Amino acid sequence: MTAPSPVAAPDIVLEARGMTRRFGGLVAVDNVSFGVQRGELFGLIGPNGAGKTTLFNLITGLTPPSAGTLLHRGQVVTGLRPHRIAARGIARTFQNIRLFGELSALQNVMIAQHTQGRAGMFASLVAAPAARREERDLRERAMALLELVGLAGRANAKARNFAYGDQRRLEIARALALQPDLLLLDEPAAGMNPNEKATLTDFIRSIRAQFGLTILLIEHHVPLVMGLCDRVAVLDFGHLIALGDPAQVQNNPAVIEAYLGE
Amino acid sequence: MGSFFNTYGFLLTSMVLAASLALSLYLPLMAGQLSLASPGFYALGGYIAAVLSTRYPAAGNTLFPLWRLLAEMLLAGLASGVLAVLVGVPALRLRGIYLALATIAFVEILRVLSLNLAITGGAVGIFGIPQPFSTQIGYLWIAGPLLLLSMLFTYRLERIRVGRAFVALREDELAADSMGISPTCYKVLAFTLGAVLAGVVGAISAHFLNTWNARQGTFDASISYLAFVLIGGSRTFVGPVVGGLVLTALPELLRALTGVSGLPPWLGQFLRDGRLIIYGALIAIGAVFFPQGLITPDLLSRWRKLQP
Amino acid sequence: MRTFVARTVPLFLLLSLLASCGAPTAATPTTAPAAPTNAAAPSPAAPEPTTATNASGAAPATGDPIPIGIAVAQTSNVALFGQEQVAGAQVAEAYFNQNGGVNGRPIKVVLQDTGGDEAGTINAFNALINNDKVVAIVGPTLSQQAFAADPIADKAGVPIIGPSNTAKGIPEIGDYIARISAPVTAVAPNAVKAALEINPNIKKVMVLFAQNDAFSKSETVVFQHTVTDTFKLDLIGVQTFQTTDTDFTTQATNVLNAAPDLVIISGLAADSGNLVKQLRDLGYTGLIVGGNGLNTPNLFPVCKAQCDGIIVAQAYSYQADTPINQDFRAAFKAKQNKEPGQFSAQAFTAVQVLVEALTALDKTKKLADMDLAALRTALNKQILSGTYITPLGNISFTPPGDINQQQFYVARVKMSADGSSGAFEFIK
Amino acid sequence: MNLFLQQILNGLAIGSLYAIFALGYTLVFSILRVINFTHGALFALGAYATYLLTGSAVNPSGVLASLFSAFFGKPALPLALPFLVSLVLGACVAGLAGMLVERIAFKPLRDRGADPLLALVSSLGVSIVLVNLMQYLVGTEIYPFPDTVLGNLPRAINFGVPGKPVPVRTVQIVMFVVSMILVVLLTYFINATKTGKALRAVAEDTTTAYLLGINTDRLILLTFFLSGFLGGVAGTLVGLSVGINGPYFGIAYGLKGLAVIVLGGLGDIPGAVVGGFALGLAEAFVPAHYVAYKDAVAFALLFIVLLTRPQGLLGRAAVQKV
Repeated sequence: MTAPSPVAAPDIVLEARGMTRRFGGLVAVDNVSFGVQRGELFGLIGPNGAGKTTLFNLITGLTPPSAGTLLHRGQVVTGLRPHRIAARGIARTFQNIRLFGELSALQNVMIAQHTQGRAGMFASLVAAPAARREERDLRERAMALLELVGLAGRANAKARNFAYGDQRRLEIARALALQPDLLLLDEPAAGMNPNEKATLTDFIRSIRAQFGLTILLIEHHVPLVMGLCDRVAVLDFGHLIALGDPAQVQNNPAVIEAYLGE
Repeated sequence: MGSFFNTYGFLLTSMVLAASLALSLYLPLMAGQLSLASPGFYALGGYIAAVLSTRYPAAGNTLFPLWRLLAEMLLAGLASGVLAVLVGVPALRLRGIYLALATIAFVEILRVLSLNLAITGGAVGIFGIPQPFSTQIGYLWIAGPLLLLSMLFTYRLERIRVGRAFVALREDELAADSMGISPTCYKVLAFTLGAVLAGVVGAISAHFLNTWNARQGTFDASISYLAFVLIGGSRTFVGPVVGGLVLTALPELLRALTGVSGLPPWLGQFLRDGRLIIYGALIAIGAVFFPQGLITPDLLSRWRKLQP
Repeated sequence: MRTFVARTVPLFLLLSLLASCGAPTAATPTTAPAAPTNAAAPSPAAPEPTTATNASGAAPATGDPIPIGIAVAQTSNVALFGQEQVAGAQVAEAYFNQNGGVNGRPIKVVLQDTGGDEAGTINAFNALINNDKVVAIVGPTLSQQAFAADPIADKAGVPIIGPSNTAKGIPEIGDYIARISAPVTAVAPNAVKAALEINPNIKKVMVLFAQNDAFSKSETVVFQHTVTDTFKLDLIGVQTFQTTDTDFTTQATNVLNAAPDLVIISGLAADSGNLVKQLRDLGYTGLIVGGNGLNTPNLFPVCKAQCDGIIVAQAYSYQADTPINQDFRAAFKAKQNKEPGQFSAQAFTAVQVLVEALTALDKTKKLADMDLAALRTALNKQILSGTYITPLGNISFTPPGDINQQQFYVARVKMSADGSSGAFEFIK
Repeated sequence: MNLFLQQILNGLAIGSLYAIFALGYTLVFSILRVINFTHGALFALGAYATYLLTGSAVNPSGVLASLFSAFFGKPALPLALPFLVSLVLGACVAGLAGMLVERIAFKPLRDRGADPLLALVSSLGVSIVLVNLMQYLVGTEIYPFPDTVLGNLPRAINFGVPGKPVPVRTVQIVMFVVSMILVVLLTYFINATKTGKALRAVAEDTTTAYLLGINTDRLILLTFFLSGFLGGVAGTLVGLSVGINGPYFGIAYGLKGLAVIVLGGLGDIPGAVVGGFALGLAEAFVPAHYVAYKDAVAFALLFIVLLTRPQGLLGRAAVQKV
């Protein structure tokens, strides 16, 4: 386990120091520390209930930590409300897809462009030229994102009517609309067949390159993580039991035990 | 036609005002906030107009100047807006039915206050409120544009960034929060917009009703406005408008029906004595058979497709 | 598609119903048979009658009833009073028609429910004025409703007689507004005097009033002045309650702790009755004076045997031995199986004033020869200039339209031993 | 000290009433998570039913008087049941009406999976129907229960020492005792009987209860019966104390009942009792000078409790799932 470095290195996008979260008597995340390098594809694995999603919630501010410090690009972000964290450029998807179901795919994406809007409410209401231009730009960018995930043809369909895999892709498009520097993907491959998983792997690599992203990824499917990620962290019962490149982690006895013991 | 407007001028204007009040409830609901506070702001706006226009009556025996009515509406809107922010910031941490109950409490507290304060005229209230129009239908010149503007406002709102933020909060507050939308900020904004509209309508209503007292803006009103929104349809701004218009007209429609010639006497008798029984039954039936409300977005889009 | 139809058809039905409400002016209301047809066209609000219809050409046949509007609360929680008013007005309709109506022409009371709110009252007034084409309106029940609707009738030039609007400023709303409900402040000193005659040793007085009732609020001021200024008694406390209250333990406890010799209550029947009951239950034995709001038989079922002995200030007493009151009382008892209360008497009186004014007017100029607007204006003048011998006593109107009432009464409640029946007994 | 004791006793008496009124309210909420607006109307209905069953006469302003006169020759039912029997039967009438309300206003919405909020509106509609129907039938006059109901009991009982009386009206003691008996019975029913446990299971989680083979639909009906029954008893007790003051007299309690169930935590049964007493006591301690603001106490309390402890005075904070 890596000891927390005293000062965050400039190329570390996200750093967790001693993150801890207790629910009643249960410690869901226990003193977890790690750093994610710029441009890295960082995997987070572990058995069910290991605290992976809780860790995501801690990073995105949905759950306040019981203890620990979180740094984003060298600045402390612990205790910030989720929308503040999102505005800093940390975007996420959800394990149990949380799209705005009654709204169209396009609306879903445009909502996530919220922080990019500059036009005032009044200017937008009366459709002042600048506001209209901005609205058109946002719409075009949103359409481009839908194009990217292959949903441009169904931009006006209701999100809840999408197939499962399409909903996952729409969520990624929505997260990208935030123009993040750090993207958190919570089990993006869940429910996909091997073919789709392969496509997804390529897709994740390509968006990392295209948008210069750092990606933090929770995945149940270990081979996918091992093939995709630069480094992998393993959580078990809230503890960080291993951290390193995929080959190292794969041979770590503690990890093997955690998975076999499941 | 003149006779029609004499008889129904008041009703037409009340329908329009009711539709605006329904919109004032719809605005916070757009952001997913079930607030029943509108009657409180409505009462506040009315008191502001009533106090100002009776304490400082217009010179001469002429109509109350229109610019003063507009100034009162502005002031009522401002005051309601400020109060809404003060109440909204703590109250909007509550969700769903809890928020509804807190806003009901707010309305009731305002009611008891207005019953006891000297400036609000206690139980009798304020009367002899000056008239800016010579007929009741004349109020449509101010209520009509207000409703149209509010509708236009809401229509545009649904298509801009702020409105999208509201809708996102309604659909999934957590996800919206994670997309950079501040729940507190936009909930309070939606709540305040509704409050401002209710306050403005109150200012008109005080003149329109000639009198204002603590019985305006009560719990009953809260529930009526909710019925306007839910029976009309809470998914598009057209719904509350239709709901407000229809449900306000309904009791008077039933009254008019008792006067239709050729009805068997027993039916006429029941229509008269049982007017409210029928009204209540229609509300229950409306809720049960139109659970999405009379007007739904799907219905609207189908209508749009029917257009050539 | 089917759901679309299922949804749209009822919607259109509703909308077409709504649209059809645009036409009811054309229909003749069954409740208000044939309004004078010559008055149908001109807008009553118009300052001068138009010539759309010829007055003599379409004169109503003799025997066509003259419509008189009754706009009181038949629903909502105000209906407790409104129901009594409807009963009084209906007794008046039958009674005066039996006695020749308006020079042989019957009257017809047209009921429109105001509900308990202001908007409902305005709607009821509008329906009566424009659809039912009444010559005058008796109503509404509450002062707050009067403040909302009376200006509209005034503008339309329709005479209004307020049967129970006691708040300050009602007759001043306009020329067409009159009332027959006196602010019975004149009677308050008499009631206190009556109490002092029963018990000359009264020193300490406690006053309670319904703080959300306009009338009680003004009445209690008179009571308090009477106590401190007229009779130089010791006012040891003033307490408030609400007409909607049912639990008066707090007030009763305070009364018991202060131990007054006399308690004066201004409120309405239900709340005051319970207040008396709870005072008595908890052991208050002194005298009780009640304001005019307690002058109704509705008080009896609330405090039952414990109502016994309350001294009540009355604007109306069913024991008044004028012939018209005896007739009214008999007719009312025959129909309602109980003694008439003040609300019923006031509604009766309002109709009586209209019938007598119409009769007087008809003698100078045939009603049938006037169009509705002119009739209403002439009727209003006639109402204000006449004097009337009514169940309320001899009354007339001040120029603004307030009532001049000579007779007030003070009565003492007498209950049967089991509390099942009661009566107001004259003191003076 | 005497005043303090007096205020405590006053608060307990009125609080017990708030408590049983609120119990019926909160029962429905605990199962369906909706507020039943007809509760105030059922309250009045129970009182009227009891009144009629005792064989008392109705006034001619309602149509019931002429109907009864036509059939029975007098404006009353041809019965003269003892008060206690009438109380129970009257409450059953309110309970049955409650079941009808569930079938008309709640079940159709549930079956369609409609927004639970809509139940507010549908039950509001039914409540308007009920109240106006009662007015149509019996008019708006005040109906008293005969004084003989309490037998030879004194009108008030003294809790103080001689010379320093602390009187409490006997009616209020009866109200307190009956309410407490009902609370105990209900608590026993819910905690110790099989049906009661099933009820609790449904309250915890409808779906799980359904999977466990519990007949949810029948339990919901039962809940509405119990709720109406409690409302009916409360209505009769209030009628006994202050007379049945028109069909609208339950509505005011309906609003205060809302405050009570929030104080206690929505859907929390012991909480409703605690909330009722808390409100009763708070109102009793309003200084005489500020009695005009008494009605605001309930809502000020409600506002404060909601903002500080939205889970109610007794409840535990729920953890939101992400």
